[in-house]
Amino acid sequence: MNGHRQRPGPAGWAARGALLAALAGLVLVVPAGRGNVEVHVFTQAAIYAVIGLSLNILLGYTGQISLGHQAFVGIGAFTAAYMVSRAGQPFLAGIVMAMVVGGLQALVLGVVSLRVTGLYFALVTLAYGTMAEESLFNIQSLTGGSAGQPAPKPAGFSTDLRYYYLCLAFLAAVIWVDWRLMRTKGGRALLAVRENPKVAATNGVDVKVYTLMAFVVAGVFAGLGGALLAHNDTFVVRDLFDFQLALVFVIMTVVGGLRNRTGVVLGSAFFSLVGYFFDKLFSGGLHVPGLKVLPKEYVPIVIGPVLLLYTLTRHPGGVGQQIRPLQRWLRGGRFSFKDTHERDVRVTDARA
Amino acid sequence: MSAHVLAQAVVIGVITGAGYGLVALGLVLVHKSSGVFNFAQGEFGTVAVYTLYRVHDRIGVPLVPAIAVGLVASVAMALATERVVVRRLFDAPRVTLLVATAGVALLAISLELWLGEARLRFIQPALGRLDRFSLFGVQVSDQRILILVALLGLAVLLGLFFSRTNLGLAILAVSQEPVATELMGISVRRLSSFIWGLAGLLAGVAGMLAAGDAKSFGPGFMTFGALIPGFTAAVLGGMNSLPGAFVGGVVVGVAQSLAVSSSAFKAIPGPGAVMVFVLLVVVLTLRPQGLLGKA
Amino acid sequence: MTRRSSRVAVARGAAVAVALLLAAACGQKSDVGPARSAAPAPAGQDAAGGGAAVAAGPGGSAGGGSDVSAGATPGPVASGASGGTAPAGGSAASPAGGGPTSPASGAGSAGAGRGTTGSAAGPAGSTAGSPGPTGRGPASAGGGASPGAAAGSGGENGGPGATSPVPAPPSPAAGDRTGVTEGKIRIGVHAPITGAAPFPQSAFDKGKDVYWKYLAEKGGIFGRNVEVVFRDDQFNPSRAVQVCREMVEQEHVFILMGAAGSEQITACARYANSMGVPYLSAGVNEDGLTGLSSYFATSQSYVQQTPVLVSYIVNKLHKTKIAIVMNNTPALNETQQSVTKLAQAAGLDIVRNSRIGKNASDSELLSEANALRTSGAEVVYLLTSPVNFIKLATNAQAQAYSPVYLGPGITNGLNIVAEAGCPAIGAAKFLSPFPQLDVIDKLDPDYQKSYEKYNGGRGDDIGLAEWGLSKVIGAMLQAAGKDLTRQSFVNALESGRDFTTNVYPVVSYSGSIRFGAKSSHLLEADCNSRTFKTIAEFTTGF
Amino acid sequence: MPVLEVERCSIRFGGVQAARDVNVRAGEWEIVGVIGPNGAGKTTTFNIVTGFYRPDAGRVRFKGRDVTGLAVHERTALGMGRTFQNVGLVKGSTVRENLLTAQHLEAGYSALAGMLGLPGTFAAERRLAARAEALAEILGLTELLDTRVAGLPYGVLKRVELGAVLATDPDLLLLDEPTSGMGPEEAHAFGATLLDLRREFDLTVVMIEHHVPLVAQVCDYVYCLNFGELLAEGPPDEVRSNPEVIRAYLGQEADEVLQQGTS
Repeated sequence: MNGHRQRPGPAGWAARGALLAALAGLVLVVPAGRGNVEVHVFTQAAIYAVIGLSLNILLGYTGQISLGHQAFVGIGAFTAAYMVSRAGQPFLAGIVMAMVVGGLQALVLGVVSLRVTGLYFALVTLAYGTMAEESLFNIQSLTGGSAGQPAPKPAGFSTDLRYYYLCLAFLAAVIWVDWRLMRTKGGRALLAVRENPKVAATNGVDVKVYTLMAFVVAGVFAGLGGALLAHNDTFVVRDLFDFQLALVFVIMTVVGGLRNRTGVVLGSAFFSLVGYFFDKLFSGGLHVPGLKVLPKEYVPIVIGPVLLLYTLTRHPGGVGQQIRPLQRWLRGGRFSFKDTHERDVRVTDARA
Repeated sequence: MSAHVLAQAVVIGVITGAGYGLVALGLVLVHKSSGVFNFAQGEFGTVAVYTLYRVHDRIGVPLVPAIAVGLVASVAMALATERVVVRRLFDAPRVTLLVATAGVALLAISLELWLGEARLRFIQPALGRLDRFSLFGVQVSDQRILILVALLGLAVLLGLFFSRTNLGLAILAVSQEPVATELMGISVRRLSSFIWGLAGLLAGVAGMLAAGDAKSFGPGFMTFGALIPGFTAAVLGGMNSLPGAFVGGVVVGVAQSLAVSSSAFKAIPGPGAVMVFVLLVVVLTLRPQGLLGKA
Repeated sequence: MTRRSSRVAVARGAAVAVALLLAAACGQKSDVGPARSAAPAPAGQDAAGGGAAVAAGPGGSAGGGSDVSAGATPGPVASGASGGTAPAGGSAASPAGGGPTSPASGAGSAGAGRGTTGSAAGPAGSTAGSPGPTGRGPASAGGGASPGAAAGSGGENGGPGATSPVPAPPSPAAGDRTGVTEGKIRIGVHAPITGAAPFPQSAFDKGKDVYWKYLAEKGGIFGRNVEVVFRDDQFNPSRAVQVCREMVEQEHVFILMGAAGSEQITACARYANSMGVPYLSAGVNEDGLTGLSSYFATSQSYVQQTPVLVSYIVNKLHKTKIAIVMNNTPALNETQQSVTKLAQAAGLDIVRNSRIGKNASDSELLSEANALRTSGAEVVYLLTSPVNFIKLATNAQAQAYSPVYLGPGITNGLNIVAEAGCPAIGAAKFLSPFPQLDVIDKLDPDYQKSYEKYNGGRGDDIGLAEWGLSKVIGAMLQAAGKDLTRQSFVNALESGRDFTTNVYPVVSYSGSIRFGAKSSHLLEADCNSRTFKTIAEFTTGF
Repeated sequence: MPVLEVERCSIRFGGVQAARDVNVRAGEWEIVGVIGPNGAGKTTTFNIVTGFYRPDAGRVRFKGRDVTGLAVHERTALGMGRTFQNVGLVKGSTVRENLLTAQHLEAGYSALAGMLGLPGTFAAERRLAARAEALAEILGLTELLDTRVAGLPYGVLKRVELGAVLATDPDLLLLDEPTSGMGPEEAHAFGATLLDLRREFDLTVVMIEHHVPLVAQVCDYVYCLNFGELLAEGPPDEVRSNPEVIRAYLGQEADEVLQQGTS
């Protein structure tokens, strides 16, 4: 930010404080007043945010597209479920193992990405996701097959509300890591690699290693997200992790705004909540005259693509770019739209 | 596995694979002309089938005109995609376009889920008795014979189109040398529309044949069932050769059905998907120019 | 892009997300309208307002949601590898206070009492925890109150419930009265209308209320009419748990019913049990359901149906070579074993014994068809989803292979299966809890009459299935008496009396017997009419 | 002991022999010029030196160590710094970010420690930031620190790139046409800067350069390549008056060279 700008007066700070407090209230206090079923949905929003940030590392920072992210998440979910209900391990062990396994499988895919880049790599991830869905998640001894695997909530967090706060804590941790990553050498290296591997290398960046690192981090986040998802539903089944989900993940990240933490979090939360609020607004589905009722399950995949295409063609920066004025204002800057129309943000892969 | 099962697998593989080949053709055409990986290719087909079903079963239009309407629908969707999405993102990175077309596909699927019912629909075979013919001791339904014939016919027609007609040659030209073609006085833009339309048509035919073969269809069945094999087929063909794509389709189809019917894979669930994934990765890593594509 | 449009974009980008969250905060549609179209700054102020309103939330302001649900100690059933959900405290937020949550659920309802946790009546009405496995508990006063969610752990009580618009007089008797008011009984049904089981939703919707309307005209159940809440479980167990949760914790249904799908039924039954909600379903697997104190099967389980079918193969079909094909889910292992055992005992030759995935691909089903053909099985004992069955049969027939298909089932005997599967399925035979349309007029003339009356046109078999199930439930509710509570309902069932409907088999339960159906109907596909015909009513064997 | 020794390096792409038996030596503190008409193999030689190309034959020694087998980033770690003909910067980032990115190896903490936000890393980042600003100061980029690189004029980009390379703390600076796009006097000014920088960061410099006057001004030794082969080497004046060289330049730059020769 440019150093020389006049600071807002006390009133200004008060207003900013009020807004922040209100937002904090929305996130922390509101769910406390809601029923379990609704808290369950809010929890899912927090978890989606984790997943969104995971995908953002690939799609945004390294420009590697992943159309198989449902596999990343699913593997985490099933690992956690297996650890808890088959191996009889405690919740935390399940989480850790989910992150480890998530990271490892991402590493393998990363190795492939070193040879196969751009559009072709997108194909590989697509096939990978489907393979996981059709085959991996059907191995009964591991996933319980079509009957699925139970994943009870951890002791001490057995109510939806407490579990919600637990997930918020995990989200906070992920945000912290993502923030520090981009403020230190690792993140800078990733951006350089994404834009111009040659330059990155001349700057002393080991392109291979950092690409793999990005995959591992993304995999670890996704694994965590999956594990949390499993325990939130207390039950995990393969049917959950289909191609649509993968696309929803991509959409929520892109619409949220690549390389924009806040945007991605908002976008992810939005797409996990939209069906639910839609249901609240028009209870029992949208009655379009002449058409069938639109059930809430389908809302995200109906409006998702529309928002996606709108974002890609009109606002490549996504939500994140549009709320920059607000963020700048909150940081004490002026409220101006100067950079809400830059089109430099793109779903891009330098090697595509 | 027994000789019978083997023969069976091969025959089935060839038929389903030819279907993949059609999808692959569309993918390659589009990729050659505009460098786009079109993830909506499969959905063009599904839309054609849904339209056909609605017009034929609901409104009661006889089959042949209904089929025509269905194909028109898929072509229209393809053209719309080209106009509304692809042109707007013309200078955007190709991956952006990929995501965009994926968005188009998802939109189509969600509309199918919403407007048509979410469940699988079963359709009666167009032909009555099912088991008249026998290839290598394998019973093959009239339906499948019909499909095989249709596919071969289509392949031949396409071959002629691209080797004999000016338009066909122009398309090949534009895919090799856009600028040169422009100089030759052929409008690349108009060609682009035409190519997308053609891709839509191919997808439509592929969708109808696939639905006829499985005797059932549901929302997004082409995307979930044929898109990935189609891409794999295209990659086998090096993403640039039309015959290569078609042959690649057959290869994928046979490989898939062998994997499914061979007892070796019994332990693994979903052997078909595994086979496709392995095939794709192996080809891309070991022979990126494709098995049949020129280096 | 112009500065102006970017401003619009900001409104869209920032405000929508914030505004939607506000909708949650205030639970009012009206709050969303302005906030949505507002520029971010005002939206921010709204947020502040929302935040303020929320601060009062837990206190139970009429606007915000009311009762805070604290932790419930995971019951033995829920915490284990049980497939059930952990009994998350209480039965959800006030449907009344948070109007938009579920407008329909304005009906007063009482929270469930946890055996140990005494439930303290809040000023506005009740609070209560989720019942333990026994589902017994002291009554909470004021049927008019929204169910509070009381903590299991430490037994701290939730905040006072918000008053509901429809007050109901407090009832004298002890018991859990959720979903029951003077005029109404709310029951929840889940069934797959999307996914691998092809049920046309339209048919479901048409049929679900016919019997209850019919009953209402005859005075209802002690003056109460039954309202059915329906949810689609998408043939997915996880989804089933979610929708059952919604029905229990948001819609506050009195009891739950599962129409079909063993995995969905098992998953949901376990959840219902953890919440002490009585759960009834057509008979499926026993494994995973036995021992659930709130579960009752309204028809014979798959295992119970085995001897009937085996005796049919031996004495009626006179075939010896059979193949067993079942969906590949652990819940059906017991069925597979029982069939294998009985078949061998009856001297049948099991030439193939295979399981296929619920989402098996076409080519997998094709190769299964081949394997069956090569195995030379004359009879295929089949227990799969209708989709898999039809595809399997079609592929088999394309191989000029047409064995006799038969098996237990609820969904495979439906006419839509014959419609889609004929001619491939041949004269397939399936046991069913309900008869087919060809005999219903003889067994229960009221069905078609009523269907005609409330929907117009002839009733279909899906409607008939719903009619039959509703009739059983109706009889049970009747038996529970005027003072209807979950406890009195369960007591009535466990009393061991017979429930006779002439549609569903006669059924009776006891404390230990939960699979209490005595017989089933045998249906046979008739591919000329593309329908199923009833070839044996209320059969117990051949 | 020479800092850089390129010994008889050859590489061919398909039918084209891009470099044959090229020898280049650069002693400590030397500024060595590499000249030659376009397509003479100058940049190819740079790519061999920095590791983007593996030579089919020949060796590359850096500070006496054989680095022929090493990857680009490893050579950077040893102290090679290189600029590109078409500016090698992260265009999407600001000048400051570029200067930070270039200090990748100077960070003094692991990427993992960085993303976990371990205590030490914050101090380290402050250090890097300070160094970035110092460099900006030297190159007169302070005002531009927070502007995105993408928009900046070519000349400035060249300066930023130079700053980035210096940020990697190199011992050997390989400059690929540092003055392209500059006018004569700018070029001359650059020459002065270069001499200052050499003193300040005690550098050895190898630069590909077309501006013969600049070469004459700063270079201690000059290599002239043509068609991938070494045509002549020696002190600037010697090479400049070498008839072979003049012939090589005939056509495109000959007249230019000649009149400069007479001036």
